[in-house]
Amino acid sequence: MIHTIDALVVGAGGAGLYAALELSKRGVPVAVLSKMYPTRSHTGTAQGGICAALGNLEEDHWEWHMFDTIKGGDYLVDQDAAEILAREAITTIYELEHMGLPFNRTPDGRLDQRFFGGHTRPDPQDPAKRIPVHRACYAADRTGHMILQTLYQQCIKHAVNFYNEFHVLDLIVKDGVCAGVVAVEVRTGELHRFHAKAVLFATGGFGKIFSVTSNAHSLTGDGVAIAYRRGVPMMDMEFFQFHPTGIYQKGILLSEAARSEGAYLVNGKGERFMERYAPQLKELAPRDMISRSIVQEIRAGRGGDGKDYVFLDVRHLGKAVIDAKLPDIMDFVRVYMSRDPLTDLIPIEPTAHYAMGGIPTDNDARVILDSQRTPLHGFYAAGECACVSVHGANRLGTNSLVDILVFGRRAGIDMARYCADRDGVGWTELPAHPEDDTRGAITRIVNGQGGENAGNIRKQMQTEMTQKCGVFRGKDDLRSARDTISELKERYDRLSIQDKSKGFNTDLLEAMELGWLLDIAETTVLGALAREESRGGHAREDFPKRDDAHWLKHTLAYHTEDGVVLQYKPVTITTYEPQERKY
Amino acid sequence: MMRTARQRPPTGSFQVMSWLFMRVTGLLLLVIAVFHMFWMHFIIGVEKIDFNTIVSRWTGPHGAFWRLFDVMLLTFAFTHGINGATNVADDYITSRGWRVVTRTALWILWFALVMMGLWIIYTFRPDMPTPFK
Amino acid sequence: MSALGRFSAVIAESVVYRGREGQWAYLVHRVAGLGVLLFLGLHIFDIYLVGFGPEVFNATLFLYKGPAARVLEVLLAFGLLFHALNGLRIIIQDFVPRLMRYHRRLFWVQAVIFSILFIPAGTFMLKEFFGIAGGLLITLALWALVPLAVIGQYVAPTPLTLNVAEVGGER
Amino acid sequence: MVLHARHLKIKRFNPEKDTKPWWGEYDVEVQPTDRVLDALHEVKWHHDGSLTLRRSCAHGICGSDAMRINGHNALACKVLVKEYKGTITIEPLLGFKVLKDLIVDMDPFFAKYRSVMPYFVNDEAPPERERLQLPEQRDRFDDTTKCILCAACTTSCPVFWSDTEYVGPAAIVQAHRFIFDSRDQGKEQRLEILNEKSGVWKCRTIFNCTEACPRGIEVTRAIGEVKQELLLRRF
Repeated sequence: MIHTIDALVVGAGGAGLYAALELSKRGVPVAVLSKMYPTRSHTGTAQGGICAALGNLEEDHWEWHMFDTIKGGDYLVDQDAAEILAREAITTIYELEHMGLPFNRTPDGRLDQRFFGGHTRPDPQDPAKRIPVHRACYAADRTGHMILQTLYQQCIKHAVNFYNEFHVLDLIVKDGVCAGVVAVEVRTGELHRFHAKAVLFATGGFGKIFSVTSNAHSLTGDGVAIAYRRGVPMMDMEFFQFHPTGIYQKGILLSEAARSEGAYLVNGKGERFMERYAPQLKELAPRDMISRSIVQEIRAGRGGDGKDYVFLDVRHLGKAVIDAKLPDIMDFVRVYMSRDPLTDLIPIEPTAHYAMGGIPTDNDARVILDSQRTPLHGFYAAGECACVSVHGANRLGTNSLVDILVFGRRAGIDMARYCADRDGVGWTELPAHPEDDTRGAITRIVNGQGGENAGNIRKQMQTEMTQKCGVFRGKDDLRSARDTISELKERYDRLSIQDKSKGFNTDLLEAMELGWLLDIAETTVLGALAREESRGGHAREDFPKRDDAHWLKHTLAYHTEDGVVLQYKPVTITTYEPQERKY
Repeated sequence: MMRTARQRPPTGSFQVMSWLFMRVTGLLLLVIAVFHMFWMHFIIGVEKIDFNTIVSRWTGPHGAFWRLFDVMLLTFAFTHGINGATNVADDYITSRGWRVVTRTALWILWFALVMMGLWIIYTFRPDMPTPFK
Repeated sequence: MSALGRFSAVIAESVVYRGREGQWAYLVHRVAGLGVLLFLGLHIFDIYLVGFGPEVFNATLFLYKGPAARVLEVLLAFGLLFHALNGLRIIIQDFVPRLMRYHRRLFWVQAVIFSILFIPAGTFMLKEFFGIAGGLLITLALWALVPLAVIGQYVAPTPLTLNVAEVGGER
Repeated sequence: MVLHARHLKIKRFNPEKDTKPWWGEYDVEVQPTDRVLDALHEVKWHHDGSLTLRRSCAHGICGSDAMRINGHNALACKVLVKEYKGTITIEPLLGFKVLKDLIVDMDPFFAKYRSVMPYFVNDEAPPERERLQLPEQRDRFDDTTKCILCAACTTSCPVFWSDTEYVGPAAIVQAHRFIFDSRDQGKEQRLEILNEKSGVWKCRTIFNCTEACPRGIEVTRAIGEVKQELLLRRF
């Protein structure tokens, strides 16, 4: 079936829905394609809050937010983008409130704000020192849920067109211009061709390359890998964030909001070990530092109960605070660990959480192809699948929500402008048979006779990535991971699946997702192997220092016939010169 | 297939009144019906009930009270019951036509039986003429 | 699909779905209500017959005499009492919604009050024909119908049917 | 890591092949602390790839994997295997058409959701900063903001099984969230929709919805509060 719509949004999380809303408000015909129902999107699982320098509780300025973002990202952040992020966070929060989002309130009815890791202000007593600032607006510990619901509600109000359970499998590019996508209607197995002027990928992250992850099963990097196979590089893939407080072995996230409200991290000896690693911010240091500290404690034999975890301690917060501000995550502890957070310590370990890297874009979410910022006309990316880069080498807590909203919104606005501009040029013609590649790939998998099982390949990839490309990385481990991934890719070509039916063939779709994950795992490992320094989320044991002389640059990984080719792109520095990163 | 809010015709307040009616009569019946059951089964006893029981109930010294009591019992209980039955029928019957048919049938039944009941309560005399005499 | 087929499929779903106290209270409330209504119709009709004189009326009363009629009468008492108490519980919650947090506890309070009233009452009504022990036994058997149905739901194998929406084909 | 053998009995139905449903029986090795969803994945990934279900976040927030587990509605990712003794029986939700195995047609569910104006309405020009709302005003509707639209409540409701017109608990919960929001102005319209025959008066206070809600929302109470609001509005 062929559909013709001016603007296409792929993915119905925060970024996609905000863009769709902006497009719809501007009268541009827009359709949102989601491989699930929109309310299932992973934005909904964000817990802690969303930062904006509103200064509702104490003095705060967007410049401070910008600085924290840059420092938190270990100076790999493009500073012009960080400025946009910090400035527009404020207007975005007010806009969300005006859309009805039920933020928590101060006693006098304004938006309440809480602490969050790495978000600071100068100490009034000693301006050289930085102390935590109340910057994160929140709705209990379901901020993301409320954002997703609110945006979806507004999209209903503004009559946005949704194609639910349409899984996008390919991007249509003709003569350097993006012309649409190919998607399968999951319910029938039928392939659909969507012809469009502008396409936005807001397809989310790819935490499923790891075994212990906070990410949803659906986070398989579809958009990133599809674009990659069509010639768009993957940027900064070696920077993956490990969140310090995942439920032991399950990876389910216990939000930083717990520590914002005063929870401690303690090791097997009962010590608040973060006092040693980040004397000023302690538990509110950025996530990469805390994750490394946890691994170091465990390696030094100070894990909880002599095992490979440490504890989150919320007992002293009391029932009132927990019920009012952290109800969901404490429910997780009760359901998944059968422990009572009011009386028991909670075993936690770092969990793969967020991809700083992704599809390279400029500040209006337009996809760019190289260090000269050559655009792929009509193609946009926003959200976790994109890399602007506002997070650099490590994202600060809450900045993911700021990122999806600020840049999702900008994407929508610029797409509307682009669609209007194209009115003079006319629609890009589609290639003769745009579905052929996809149909071929599907046929290969459905008819595959090699006997390899996707479940086994996936499991092995995930274990390998968690063990060898995790919080700390070393040359030998990364080389071994590289070899394993290439062996898995060979085995992937000999895949067989059991489900041969057309409708709801999730066996087939999971196999396709696995193919994308393998591409992503490969570029992640190769990027990590090449980058011989430690910066933010990328910690090399053999190169423990940051090396600005050689490595203050972004990685671009290209898909070529000869395999992955790495190139580099300079970092934009406007205001803050790189300094040593201490908290 | 999908209707938006504005296209829907307003259906007025019948639903809320019906709901409230069930609650109010329910509370009244809680007293009247349970008392009636208690009186007839425990104080009098079913085996002892016959024509004379009715005669002494409706024409005895408290006849006026009992007739009023029985009118209330009859109307509240049967209306509560038939209204409940239409609710039940609506739950299981999805076709609009059949809904109208059942509803109409139930309310005709209601009218017939309530009229029969009221007629006998108001007009009863021990020596009233009957077709069989 | 016929209304009757649909009806029986829905009843089957209600019995297959393992709801808790509220679902059973609702089912019994509904069945009891319809049962009492049925009796009420009959009762209005038989009282109407007093207008036909003592012979006709007294002849009709055979319906309510004897041991079998007495057991049915206890069933009527069951229905009326349960419908009344359950209705009261629902009305209380309707007008004070915050009590709904304790809905299960309220149900059990209701169940205890019901049992305290129903078991002696049933025994009393039956003792004329069955004696105290027999009356108590029959009353307890009637009382146990619902708990037995609940246990049966957990013991019986899960039936293999598609749901109503599937067979109804309307949604 | 201690693995335990568990027996799963899953209702299977693929309309492309089957004329009626059948029981798929599987023995899987899982940890007792695994979720039921993990056991289902074990089947799908290592026993029978054709088993079809929806799932995403796997910790009870996205609302994809509501199904009937041992006879009552739950999220497969929010119940642990060890909570069940013996065979675990898994069936699709009641009340919606089964499309394949554990997948039911959710379109009618979202259509009902959309019919209650589930969005914020306030046509006044917004202030430059936030609209004010006191914490106690926000608390008034806090409970119903938790809803994840998983349909566990609606598909546990006996009235909904039988009457296709009833909007169902989930839609009322969503309306409640706005009706009691002090900033919202669409209250009257929403109440008007819920005052119809297909609205709140269909609720028979059965509490299956409250029992089924994986988010612990007091669903029946929310419906009761809407009823009360309609009643108060009348008098």
